[in-house]
Amino acid sequence: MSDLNKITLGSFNTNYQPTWCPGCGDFGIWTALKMALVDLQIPTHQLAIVYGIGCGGNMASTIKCYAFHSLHGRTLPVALGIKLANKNLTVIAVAGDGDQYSEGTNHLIHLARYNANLTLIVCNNQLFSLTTGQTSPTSDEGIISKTTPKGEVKQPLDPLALSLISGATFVARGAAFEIQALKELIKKAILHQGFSHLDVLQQCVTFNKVNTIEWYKQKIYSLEQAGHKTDDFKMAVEKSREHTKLPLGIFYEVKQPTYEEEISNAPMAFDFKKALMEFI
Amino acid sequence: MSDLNKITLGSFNTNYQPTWCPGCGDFGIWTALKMALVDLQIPTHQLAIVYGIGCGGNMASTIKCYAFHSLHGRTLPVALGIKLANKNLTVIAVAGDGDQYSEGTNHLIHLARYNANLTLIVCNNQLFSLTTGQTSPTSDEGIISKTTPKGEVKQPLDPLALSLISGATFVARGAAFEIQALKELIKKAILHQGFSHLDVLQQCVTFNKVNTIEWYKQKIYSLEQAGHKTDDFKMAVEKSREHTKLPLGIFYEVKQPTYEEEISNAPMAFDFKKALMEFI
Amino acid sequence: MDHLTIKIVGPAGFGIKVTGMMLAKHFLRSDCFVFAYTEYPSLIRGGHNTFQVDIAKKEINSAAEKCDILIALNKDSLIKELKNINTSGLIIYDEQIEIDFSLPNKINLLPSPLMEIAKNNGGELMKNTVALGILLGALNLSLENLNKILTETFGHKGAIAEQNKKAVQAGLEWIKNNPINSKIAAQYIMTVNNNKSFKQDNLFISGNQACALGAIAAGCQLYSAYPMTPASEILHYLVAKQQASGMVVHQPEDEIAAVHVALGASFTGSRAACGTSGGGFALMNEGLSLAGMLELPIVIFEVMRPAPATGLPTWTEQGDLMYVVHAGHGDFPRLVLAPGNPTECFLLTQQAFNLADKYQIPVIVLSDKFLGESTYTTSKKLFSKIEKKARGKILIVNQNQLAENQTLFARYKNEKDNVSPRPIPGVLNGEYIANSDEHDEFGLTNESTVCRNEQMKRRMGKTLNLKKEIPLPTLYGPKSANLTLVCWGSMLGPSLDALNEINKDKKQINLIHFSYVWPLPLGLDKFLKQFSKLILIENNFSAQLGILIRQETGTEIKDKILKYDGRPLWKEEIIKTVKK
Amino acid sequence: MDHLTIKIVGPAGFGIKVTGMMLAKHFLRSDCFVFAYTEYPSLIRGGHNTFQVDIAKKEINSAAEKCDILIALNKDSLIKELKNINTSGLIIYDEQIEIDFSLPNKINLLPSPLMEIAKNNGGELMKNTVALGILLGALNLSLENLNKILTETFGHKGAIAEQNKKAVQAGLEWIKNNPINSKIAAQYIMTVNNNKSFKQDNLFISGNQACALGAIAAGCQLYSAYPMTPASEILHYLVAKQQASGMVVHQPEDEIAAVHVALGASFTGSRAACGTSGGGFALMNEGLSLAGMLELPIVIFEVMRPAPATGLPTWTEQGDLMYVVHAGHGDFPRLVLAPGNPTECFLLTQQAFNLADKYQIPVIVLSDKFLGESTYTTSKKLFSKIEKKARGKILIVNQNQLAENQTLFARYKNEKDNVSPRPIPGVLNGEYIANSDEHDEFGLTNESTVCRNEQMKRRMGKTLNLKKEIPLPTLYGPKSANLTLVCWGSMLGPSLDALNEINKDKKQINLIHFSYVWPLPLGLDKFLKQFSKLILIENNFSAQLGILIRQETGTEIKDKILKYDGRPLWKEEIIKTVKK
Ligand SMILES: Cc1ncc(C[n+]2csc(CCOP(=O)(O)OP(=O)(O)O)c2C)c(N)n1
Ligand SMILES: Cc1ncc(C[n+]2csc(CCOP(=O)(O)OP(=O)(O)O)c2C)c(N)n1
Ligand code: SF4
Ligand code: SF4
Ligand SMILES: [Mg+2]
Ligand SMILES: [Mg+2]
Repeated sequence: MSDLNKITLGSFNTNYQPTWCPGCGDFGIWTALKMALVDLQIPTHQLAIVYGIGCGGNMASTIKCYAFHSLHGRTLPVALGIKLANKNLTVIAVAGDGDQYSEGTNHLIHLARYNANLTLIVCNNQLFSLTTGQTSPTSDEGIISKTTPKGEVKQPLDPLALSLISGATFVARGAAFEIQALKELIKKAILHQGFSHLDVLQQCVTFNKVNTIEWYKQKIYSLEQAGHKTDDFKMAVEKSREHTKLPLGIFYEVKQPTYEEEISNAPMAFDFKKALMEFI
Repeated sequence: MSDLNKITLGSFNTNYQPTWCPGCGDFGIWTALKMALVDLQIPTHQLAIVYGIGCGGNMASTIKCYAFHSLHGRTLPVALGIKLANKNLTVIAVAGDGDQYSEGTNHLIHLARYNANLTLIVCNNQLFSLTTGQTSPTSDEGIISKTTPKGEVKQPLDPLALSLISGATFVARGAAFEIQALKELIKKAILHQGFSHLDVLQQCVTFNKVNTIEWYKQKIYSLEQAGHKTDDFKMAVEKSREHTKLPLGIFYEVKQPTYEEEISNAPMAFDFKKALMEFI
Repeated sequence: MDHLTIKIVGPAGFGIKVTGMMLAKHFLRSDCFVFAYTEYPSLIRGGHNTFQVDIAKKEINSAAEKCDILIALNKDSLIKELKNINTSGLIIYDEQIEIDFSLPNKINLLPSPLMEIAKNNGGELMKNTVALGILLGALNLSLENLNKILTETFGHKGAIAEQNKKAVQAGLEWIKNNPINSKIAAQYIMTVNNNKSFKQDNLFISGNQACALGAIAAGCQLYSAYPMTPASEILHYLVAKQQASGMVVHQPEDEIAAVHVALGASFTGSRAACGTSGGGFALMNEGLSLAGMLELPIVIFEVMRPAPATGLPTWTEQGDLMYVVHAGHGDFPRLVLAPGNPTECFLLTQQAFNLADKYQIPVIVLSDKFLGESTYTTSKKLFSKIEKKARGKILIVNQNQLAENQTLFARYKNEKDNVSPRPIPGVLNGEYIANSDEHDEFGLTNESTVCRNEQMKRRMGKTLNLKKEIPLPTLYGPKSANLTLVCWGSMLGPSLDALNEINKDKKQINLIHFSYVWPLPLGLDKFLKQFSKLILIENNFSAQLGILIRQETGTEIKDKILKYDGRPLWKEEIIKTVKK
Repeated sequence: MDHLTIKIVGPAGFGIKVTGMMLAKHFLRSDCFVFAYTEYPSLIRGGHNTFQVDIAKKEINSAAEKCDILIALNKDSLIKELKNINTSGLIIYDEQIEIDFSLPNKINLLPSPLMEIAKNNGGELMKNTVALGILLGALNLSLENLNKILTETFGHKGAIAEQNKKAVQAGLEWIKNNPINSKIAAQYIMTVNNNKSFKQDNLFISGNQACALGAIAAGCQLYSAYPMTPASEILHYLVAKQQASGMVVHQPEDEIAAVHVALGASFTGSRAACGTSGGGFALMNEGLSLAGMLELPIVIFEVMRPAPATGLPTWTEQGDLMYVVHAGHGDFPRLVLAPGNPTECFLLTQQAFNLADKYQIPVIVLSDKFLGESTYTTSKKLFSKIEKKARGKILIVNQNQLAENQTLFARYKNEKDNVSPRPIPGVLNGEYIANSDEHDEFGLTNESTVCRNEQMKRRMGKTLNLKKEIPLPTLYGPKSANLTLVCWGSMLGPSLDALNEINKDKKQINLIHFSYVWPLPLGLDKFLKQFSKLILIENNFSAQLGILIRQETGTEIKDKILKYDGRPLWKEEIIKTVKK
């Protein structure tokens, strides 16, 4: 394959089949992501995707690119390191809700604040699934799980509100079962110059018997259709805290200088002689 | 001393002198905290204070109580463990901004969400001081420090906004140089049933030559006098993101069930015989 | 037959584990000894999953390398397992699977209409239950007893229990009506107690469950853990029992929080523990060092899996021994216990809490996936041995006035046995500082030479006392032998089974098992010198116990049987090597 | 005199360090060898701070236990230091301090109007500068040269430089006008080069600075570190030079992020490093294990301080050796280097990057507060030795079409030397998965026995190659001797000075220094057997190198000089013990 060839869905093929349960929302996210990469014609060798550990993270073996299957919770610092070292790469992080909103919340807050140009996609099934079903910070109150036989008592987090407050410059929500719309969101997130956080409602057909596709479908609506303005920060925060209904689309978008632009220095020949004179 | 004796400032004496620089804001916080404990007549043996590592954390040796000088960033999980194990204790965490808003952000977010009945006081001098002056997540953009010789490029965090969004049920800001007002805030924070987060503007006379008392004094105003309603969540968020002026006082307060009430079980005699039958 | 191995294999999500557990329980209630071992990949549906039940008339401590009867739920799984069937073993599989691949010579085949019967009895997912019925018929097992187990298992889902019963019944009838097939199967029949009543002397329990029960028995008041395979079952069990036990069970935001929450609870005088696997333990290291400095008792369950990094998250290895022994910055004392079976899990967990309290140190209970998730048959009597809770020098009553000029309690004062009295919050005149900075006897920050030396000597002095207190490794088999197996933790099972097998006719070998792996006991050198030829058995790459033994005694054990592919050592592998 | 020790002591915030550094530089520029050692508590103002300058005519590698001249800025500090002054030493102090405590017999006192002169020359904070002037006069040192240093030091704050010059001048005049005092001081005069020009052959540099320079020399492209004493200076230096070096320097939210940012950068083919002390290293352990699994080169600076927990954050210890050697879950190869002085810091840091690249492993550079924050006189020539950057099997040019049926590059394929080619993002046809799960040669998740064994053997096989490549420990002194000191890392300095002192008249002892501490080199056993009597010198409680040596060779070194109070071993302590 030469650089000039057209990039198709097949370009991302690794010969490794996804291992998700039939009907899992991760299939939708996987498909939408690859479609977005095709639409944007991003060459596989210019693409770095960093995955967390969880069902969503198991996507790692299934998309051809420079893939980095990191540790539970650690997608974002790895992604940042990649971007800081090579600005030319398209850098995407794919994490689970346990990954990003429990183990890795610290990184989410601070990456949002640094505003490096990378995209975070969270497969949010409101549960730890790969570990066979415990509640996560996005589990609704009352949810019964292996660790909450009497129902969850902790308040859930609003992850998009969190990253908004922390300074994220692109904040959006998609759904794993709305593949076309999700693809468009992913494209916009990738094209956004700065930190983009895309939370994706994802059905877990095996462990999450409450937040099913049907349940979600009753709650979702399009922000765009509801006339939401993506430059209205306050409204974005308000929308990101909605629970009775679940808005989809872009909550907020703003242009800010990226961290890698601000922090990096032109490579220079270090003058050792001069430097050593300080020590004499 | 018997339990009935009146608790005075002297009750908290440890014979160990604070080691802060003359003029450091930590003196003010220290004094206000002890005054609050006196006002509330909290006996030293019913009091557990957990300290982080930093100049603020060095308060650990100077207030008589059951003190726990923990690790950098880890005050909150320790405090939670104490509260979950013994509900009767008054539990306070004293941390620095580096402590709580950098190393320990993850715990802040989640403790706010759990809503255990404890009080977090952050000595926020907008700098890592004990390590001789590097920027922290609350350093303003442009600040020159040992790690930012060209000026900080990262956006600062709004810590109170963060904890509001994360579900904190009491959120306030005081100033180290307004000791009486700070004392009152600390009292209210302690009396609040649930997670209370009190951020304290603290001058660091040695390393922070920008955010001085004078600088702060030009910016602060009282929320109460400005007519702020502490049950208005949206307004609280807005106020917590103000930068041109710095509001002091209670931003938000709401009553919610505490985590330790919801999670703890009455101690019972475990029926081993019955339990073992499951394995036969 | 006096040992029968039945293995059920197929994709995840087909109820292989439930079926296997019911089969195992059925044999348990037929007064057999049963061992259940399961393999599964790190995914929720599909892949190749196995559940193996070993049944014997006497004590059995591990899984056999190969099975006698294979129940294969699909073709992929069947092919993968061909190499794991004994000569003249039996395969029960769906008749629709085409055997277009070569089979071992003497294999017996029992193609059966699993899918067909299943479809008529609740759907494809019933295939395994149908197979269970066939097995029941083939092996002459009691239907009545199995039905009872079905009711217990699915009790809360009444209709499901009934459906399962029907599927079993259908499978059973099919084989009864197929005398030829019955005859093939007949050679695998094991005479068992088919009565309704049975001895009830034994439990069928996993290492994780036994650790959890041990924590309850020890009066652990707080358990904080972030889910992580293969340690999660401890958390699940404790959560499920929290109302009965009164334990506070907390799922925190990460493992860093997990260990610090436990330390906070320990500070108040509560018994506290946390649990994880290698990666999570890595995140607890700084807290472990803190426990060392503050002298706070704490128990950490580390249930190992193959590493580095995420590794093989659902497989087994003993690869973290050197790590847990040296984890955390700086020198501080700790105890590492490595139980060899569920009974030891139960007893040593209690011991862990007692010694943590006695020495005011962190104690690590080092288990692994093989021990944690395998189910063993073990004497019930041993589980009624609730150890006395010895809380050590904890002070729970108000103290008299402090000495003159003292404003704090001398929590870290020098004591002959190096352990200082520890008041807990609420105790009058017990106030002190649990200080992560080096401190004087009151806990006040102190950087002087005198103070540092005194505190270090006292803290580190505990190790010698520990070395004196903890027992020498356990000797199994004859006192003297030509060859001595040396193992630790979960490798007790296969080693013991190998020993029993090899010594069946002639007492040839014996076995040393370490369940106290750190510190190593005083006198170990002399103890080891008794044995003429040692051979190390470890489930890791670098023979980590061997390194520890050499570091402490100078003795190098050159012969080693090591395995690090995520599978436990099989007794057969040990036997083969030993016999060479 | 051919060795002079001057110590300035007082509360923090009085510019003790700046004054001391100027004094030291002055001697350096007088063609002396200078060693500067500082002690300070973990607080910003007050407390007891010391800055000691040792001056000699020949090589000097450590600080003396006691000083000849003490400059005490307040009474507390004076009293604390009485035990640290040589017989017939001199104390320069403020005349207002009342000597109402007993003094050692032969001590000389030089009460001087420090405060008074300071007040007239810019205020109390000038006391130390006044003392510097007095010293200058007493020791007949060049004022002109000092003024030059003052200008360089305070250059950017012009007025301050002038004020300091005036204070020095005033101090100098005072002593010149006090012939009696001059006479007392005369015995401490050391003849030095007082000319304006000097040799410029030597640098006056700390271990931390040398590590930072080493990283720049190695072409490190990204450094990510969370501040932590005593490692912060590496960060500060690299940040200060970032524009000149082009290095990306990032201060992340915590140490977990620090190591993962570096790993991300390494993945792209950049040379990357992070730095911390023990507690922060604890938080990097999971990432370290990840580096092991992904075979990503990375360099971690671990600058030790006394632990456990927060410990003595501004003091020194070699207590993390066993920890860094075993840190991280599971078995994976690593290299640990422990430079003995700034020259080694500079050279071994470059070596660290080269070997990390060559073997695709994590490399830890293990330093400590004594080495990191002490300033050594060292040959400038050695710092022009920029090693060739050997990037190992990194692939930076586009690859040909992949083999048939392959969709990914075989990044983890078996190779004779166990190191596989590593394409970096941007390279066409180099796509692969850096997979924390066990994987096949393409990085695809694979849990099979074959694959696990192959990958483990390859990864772990690197250790043997490393053991072959790394050098035996360095021998100092005569080839054979009655007694051999054995030390590692920063203990080179005091050991070498002890050796030089003891061997002054007669060659009695020699010294083995380990700067490659893990893995230990092949042939070590034989090497050690050459020496008849070994004595371990370690700055920790449990003789950690001794444990490693025993674990690897079986040899137990029974004689030990250990110290763990936060202070380095002094050569005098070694000499005393050896002479016994
Ligand atoms: C440090 C660490 N802690 C815990 C685990 C175990 N673990 C693996 S996946 C997972 C949770 C997965 O939840 P989520 O991120 O929501 O992904 P999902 O499986 O739901 O897609 C956990 C806790 C781990 N691998 N590493
Ligand atoms: C794990 C860990 N990382 C780093 C440090 C070093 N450290 C000590 S105090 C401190 C920062 C202090 O800043 P802050 O919390 O704001 O407290 P301040 O000194 O400003 O009051 C740091 C980074 C540490 N002790 N532990
Ligand atoms: S368990 Fe849930 S999240 Fe995981 S693969 Fe199955 S459906 Fe998807
Ligand atoms: S350095 Fe700053 S924060 Fe620390 S004690 Fe001094 S004034 Fe206070
Ligand atoms: Mg999830
Ligand atoms: Mg601060």
